[in-house]
Amino acid sequence: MLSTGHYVLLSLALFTIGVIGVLTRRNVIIILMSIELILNAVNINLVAFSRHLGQVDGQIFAIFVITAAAAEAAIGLGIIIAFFRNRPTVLADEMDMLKW
Amino acid sequence: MATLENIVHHPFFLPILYGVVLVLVLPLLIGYLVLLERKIMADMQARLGPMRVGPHGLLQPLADGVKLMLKEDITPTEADRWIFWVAPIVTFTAGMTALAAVPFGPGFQVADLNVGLLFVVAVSALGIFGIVLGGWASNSHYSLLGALRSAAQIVSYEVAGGMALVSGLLLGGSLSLRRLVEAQHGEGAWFVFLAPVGFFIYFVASVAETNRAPFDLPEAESELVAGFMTEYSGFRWVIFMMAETANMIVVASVATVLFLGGWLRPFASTRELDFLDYLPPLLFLVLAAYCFWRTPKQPVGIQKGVMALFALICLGLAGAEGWALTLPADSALRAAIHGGFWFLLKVFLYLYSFYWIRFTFPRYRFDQLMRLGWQFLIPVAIVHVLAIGSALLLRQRAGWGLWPAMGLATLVTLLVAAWLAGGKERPAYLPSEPGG
Amino acid sequence: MMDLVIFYVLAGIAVVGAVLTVTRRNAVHSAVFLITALMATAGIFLQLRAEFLSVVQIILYVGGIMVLFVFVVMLVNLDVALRQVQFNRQKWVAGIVVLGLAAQIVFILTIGRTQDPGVLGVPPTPADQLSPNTEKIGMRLFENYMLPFEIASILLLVAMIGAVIMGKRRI
Amino acid sequence: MSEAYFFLHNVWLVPLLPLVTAAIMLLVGRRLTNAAVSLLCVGSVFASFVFSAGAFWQLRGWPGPPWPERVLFEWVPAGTFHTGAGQLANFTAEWGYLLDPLSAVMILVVSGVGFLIHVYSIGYMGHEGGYYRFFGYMNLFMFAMLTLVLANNMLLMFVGWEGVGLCSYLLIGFYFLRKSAADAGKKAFLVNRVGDAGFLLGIFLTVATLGTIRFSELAPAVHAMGFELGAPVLTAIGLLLFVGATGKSAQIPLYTWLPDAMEGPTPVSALIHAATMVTAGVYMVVRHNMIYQLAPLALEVVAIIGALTALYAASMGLVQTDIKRILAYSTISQLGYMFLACGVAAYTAGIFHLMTHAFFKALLFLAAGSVIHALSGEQDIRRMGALWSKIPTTAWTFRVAALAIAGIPPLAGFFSKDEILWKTWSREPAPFFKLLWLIGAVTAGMTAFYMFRLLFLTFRGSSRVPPEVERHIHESPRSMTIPLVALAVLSIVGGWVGMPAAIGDYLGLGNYFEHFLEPVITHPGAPAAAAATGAETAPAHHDPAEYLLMLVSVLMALGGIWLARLLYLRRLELAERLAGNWNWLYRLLYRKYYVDELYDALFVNRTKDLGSTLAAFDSRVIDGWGVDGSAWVTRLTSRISIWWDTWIVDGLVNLGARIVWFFSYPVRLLQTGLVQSYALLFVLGILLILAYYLRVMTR
Repeated sequence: MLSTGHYVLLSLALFTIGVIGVLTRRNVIIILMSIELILNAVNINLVAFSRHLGQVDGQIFAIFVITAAAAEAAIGLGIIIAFFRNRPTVLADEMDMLKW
Repeated sequence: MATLENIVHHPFFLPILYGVVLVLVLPLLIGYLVLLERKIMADMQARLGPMRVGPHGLLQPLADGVKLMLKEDITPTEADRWIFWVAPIVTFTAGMTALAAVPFGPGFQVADLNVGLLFVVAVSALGIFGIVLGGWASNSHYSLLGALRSAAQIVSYEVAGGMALVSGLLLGGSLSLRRLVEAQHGEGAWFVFLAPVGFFIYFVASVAETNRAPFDLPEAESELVAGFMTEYSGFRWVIFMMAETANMIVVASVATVLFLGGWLRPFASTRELDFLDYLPPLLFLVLAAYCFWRTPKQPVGIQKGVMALFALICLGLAGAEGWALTLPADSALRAAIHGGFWFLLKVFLYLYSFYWIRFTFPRYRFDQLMRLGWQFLIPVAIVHVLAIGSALLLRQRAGWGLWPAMGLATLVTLLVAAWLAGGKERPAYLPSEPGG
Repeated sequence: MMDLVIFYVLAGIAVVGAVLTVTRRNAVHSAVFLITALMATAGIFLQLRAEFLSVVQIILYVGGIMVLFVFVVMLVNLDVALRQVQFNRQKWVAGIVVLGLAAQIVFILTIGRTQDPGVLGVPPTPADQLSPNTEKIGMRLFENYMLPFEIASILLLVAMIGAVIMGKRRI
Repeated sequence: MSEAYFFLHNVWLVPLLPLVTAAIMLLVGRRLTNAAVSLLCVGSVFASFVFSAGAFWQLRGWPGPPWPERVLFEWVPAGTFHTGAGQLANFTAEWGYLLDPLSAVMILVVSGVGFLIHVYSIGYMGHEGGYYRFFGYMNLFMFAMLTLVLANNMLLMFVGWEGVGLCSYLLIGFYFLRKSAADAGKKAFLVNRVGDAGFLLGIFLTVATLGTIRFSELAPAVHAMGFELGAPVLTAIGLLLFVGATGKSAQIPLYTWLPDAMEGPTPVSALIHAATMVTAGVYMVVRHNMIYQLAPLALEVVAIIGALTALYAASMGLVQTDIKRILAYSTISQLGYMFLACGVAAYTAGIFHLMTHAFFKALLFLAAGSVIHALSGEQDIRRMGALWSKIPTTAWTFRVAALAIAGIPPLAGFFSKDEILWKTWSREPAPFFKLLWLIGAVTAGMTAFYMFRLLFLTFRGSSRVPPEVERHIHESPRSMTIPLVALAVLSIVGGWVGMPAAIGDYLGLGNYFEHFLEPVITHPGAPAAAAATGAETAPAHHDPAEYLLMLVSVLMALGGIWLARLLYLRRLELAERLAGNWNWLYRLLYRKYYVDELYDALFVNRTKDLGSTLAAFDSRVIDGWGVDGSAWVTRLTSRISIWWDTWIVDGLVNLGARIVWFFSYPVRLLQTGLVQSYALLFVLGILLILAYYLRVMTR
């Protein structure tokens, strides 16, 4: 029989990969994707524990997380488009106009 | 023998069987749908259409299939190879998968998910990726434009279509397709009569979602050679076409299940009209007779044979339907056979209306398309959902009858729609982003 | 047994998809692999008896968000972006730090686990306690989580308006 | 009010109607056709004439003072204050209309003559541009004039006073594209200002002294305060008011604007500068008679000024050559007559002459206008002549008017003028007033002379009209001739209502006019009133001197006519020689005694000099030293402060900045501005916190 630990470890793995992506990639869009990945890992965790505890609250939180993810994606991509119109680059470390 | 028993009664047996049947039958079905489309087009344009291959071109699908199989499969240079390769498969798989949850008859269903409707919607939504990725991967401007258009269009109209589905859901009170059909049986009325506006909206939205005329912007011949399929040829192109037709079947099935009473025969809940059950076998008998009558008139011997073969097939179908009649009224098999007939009949009628408007309406401009979707259909759909919800409340709390409540809801929605449509022409709306 | 196989298959697909998402050079490929990973996750939800959630995952993530992603990738598609260096200078440091973090968490989950060992064990509750899934979620959502639900809707509205504003030619 | 007094009750409509049409004209008139404009404006004036007639008729049935007074609303509720005499008074000026016999006569004259002149204007202005504008101004003038004469207090009267001044300005400058017209308008306006200032001061003094400005309360107030005869305050008020009168009625020294005012269209000259507005001064003096009664000095001033103006203006009229200017000078001198009448406390005679003068002078102007119309714009009588048969109606009416103004019985002018002369003669102290009478009599002769000079030069003799003009001389249209005839009739019979008792008694008429106005000018309980008013001085059995005077003045007139006939009809060369021999006199008269030049030299140019001096002061001192100097100073100081800012303040700031920069540089290396490095940092933080947590937990 399948233990909750499996799912937790899976979500941990996805989370780690996502964080690495966020920290190391230069392409903003891929960074956003990695963030989705992280949120997804969190969802796995939530659902796993909702199954573990036999309550749907976890799934409801997952739904909220997905909502937040949708909003975040829309806004983030909108920002990217707007930015791309002004400076044709998608590299995060070139978006440093606020520094000096 | 016992093993056979085990196999037959294994819970996975029927689903797998249905799946195999679907996978085998669907291509044939699609081929003949294409033939049907060409014939209808020819009829509407006062032509004959394909007549060469087989009697009345009855073997045309097979011929086309063979030809396309043998054609060279070109991959453009600079194309993104494996995405180019995987895109059509994605689309086709999505269409097929969606069919898995469709109940062609009571129990005649691969999987009865309790979220079936959502499942169908979700999976058919996957079809976009095939189109977008294919268009992008083929590294051609026509393809990319077609892909973007198609994606924008489908995403936009999914909202309206989803809302329309919700209006049906509220009436059925379940997400499981089978229960929806049973609900219509229980109500004694198909939901198309209870929520005609919802049905209409879903119809328009489904036309747009399957990139059919008059919304066939993504593959508008006169604008982008063939849209996202420009660079495709040979077998991949076949897969794309099949995927498109499969999607049509999916939306038609959803509409049939949700609004047209699924596998139910007309007036299923009135015992007095049971003689309608004799309709299927009679129909097939008539067809068989016609074929037999046409057989000697065929010029070539082979064609005579083919005609006779079709006659026999029809006869066999008639026999099957008739044999189903002999079974006890509550047996699952009989229900499955009859239900399948009615279901497929309704699907065919729905698709026929697709062809009909395709050959009658001129193509929309893209901004007109977007305006229709966002500024008319979606608001009307939302209002309709609210109206139906309130109507159901009236029914529960205030004890209204079903029909007056629904009539009121429809009336309100129509009024709002008239108001929306009556508004003066807004300036041309050109989306800078999908759904923007 | 069956469950294990399914789980490992799905988990494998998810992890591999995730890794490829993070490592691909071409954003479109990453998107495709991300979609794969998300589909696998949906499958895992299904296995966890969260049908509704898995379908929602497919509709929203795959059908909505990822389409948006692919779109933007195509709009912002830069060939130069393919030839540039894909990882920034801090990649090794970041990798080590994150792996360290992961190691810590693993440590907490396994060795460091002190009280209530059952947390990561086999779920004590029967699976069908969650079904009918959709109804349960709906009831719970609209009875206990009404306010968060409304707030989420406001959030979506704001996000939509924001996206529209961003998308305008001149802000 | 009961139905019996309908018109009295609605007397306020009399001014209102023209105002309404004026508003319509000036707001939307541009869009109306000429026909609509004529209909509206003339119709409204006619309606107000009907109302005036009705009011007049019903007033005859009125029991007598207090006279009907209609207060529309409280206009200036100024509250209470202490008068000069020290008692508390409550000053309020309401927008109210008082209808006593005096104002009744006035509105009748104004609206009647005004109506005729409006009708005339339809034909005269028919071909002019700005038709609606003209009629709008005319109706506005009617409103102002009627308000003036109907006002029940001095302030409202002043409103009308200013209103007519404004309209006169607008109408004199009607052809505002012609510089002379615009200048004339300005001149009239400015000269009137002087008089108005006097009037205003008079009002102030009245308020400060009597504490009220309601005409119905003036007399009681005066008598209640028991001023004795010749009280200085009253004299001052009288003189101030008279200054206003001289301004409006073109008396010495403020008469110069009137001749120039002839730049306006002829109907304007007829209505405003002959019949109505210029007589406002007379009306005003009569209106305030209760004050003059107690200020004999003021009265004498009025009389002297009037007599001198009469003679003076007549002498100038002798030699002018512009037909309208001659009439203007005659107007001035006739106004002089009226003031002379007021000066000898023969107010009724003054008003009587005002009325008759309105008739025949309006007729003269209109006829002159008709002549000008016929000669397509020619105004110089030296290029006229022998128009007698060509424009008969005009000629006949003109002759009637000339006879009337010359004072030939039984025309209107005779009675009124003779009344004045007789009142002057019979006024005490004798020698002084006898002298005034002599002036008046001579003026009568001169009047007859220049009127008939004008008549002969224009209509008789040989034609001096340029041939191209000669060809299309034509009688004026009906709309112009009908008013001429009507006014001619009036100037014949108009005088009969006021026949002096000396004649009237025998004809059984009596001096109806005087009796009608009696209650306005006699005030019960007024000290010395009985002695003052000339009415009582006329003995019951008529003094034979009166008849003698009549004979004398008639003979004077006839002599004037004979002289004019001799000089300008029989022996023109005699006139030439006369002008040659008496060249200096001729020139002096012709150049109007150089008074315009004098005023220019005295006031106008001085004012201009003052202006230029101020301008120079402005540009040199204020701009030059003040503004530019301060600017220069500012520049200097700003230079300094720039240096200070650059080197000291900014220097310090930069120094601080440098220091901060120096110390913050290493920290700045941490601030990469890259999101990901920050993210890495907080992941690192999580790592450390977890590590600490683990140490604690696993201990």
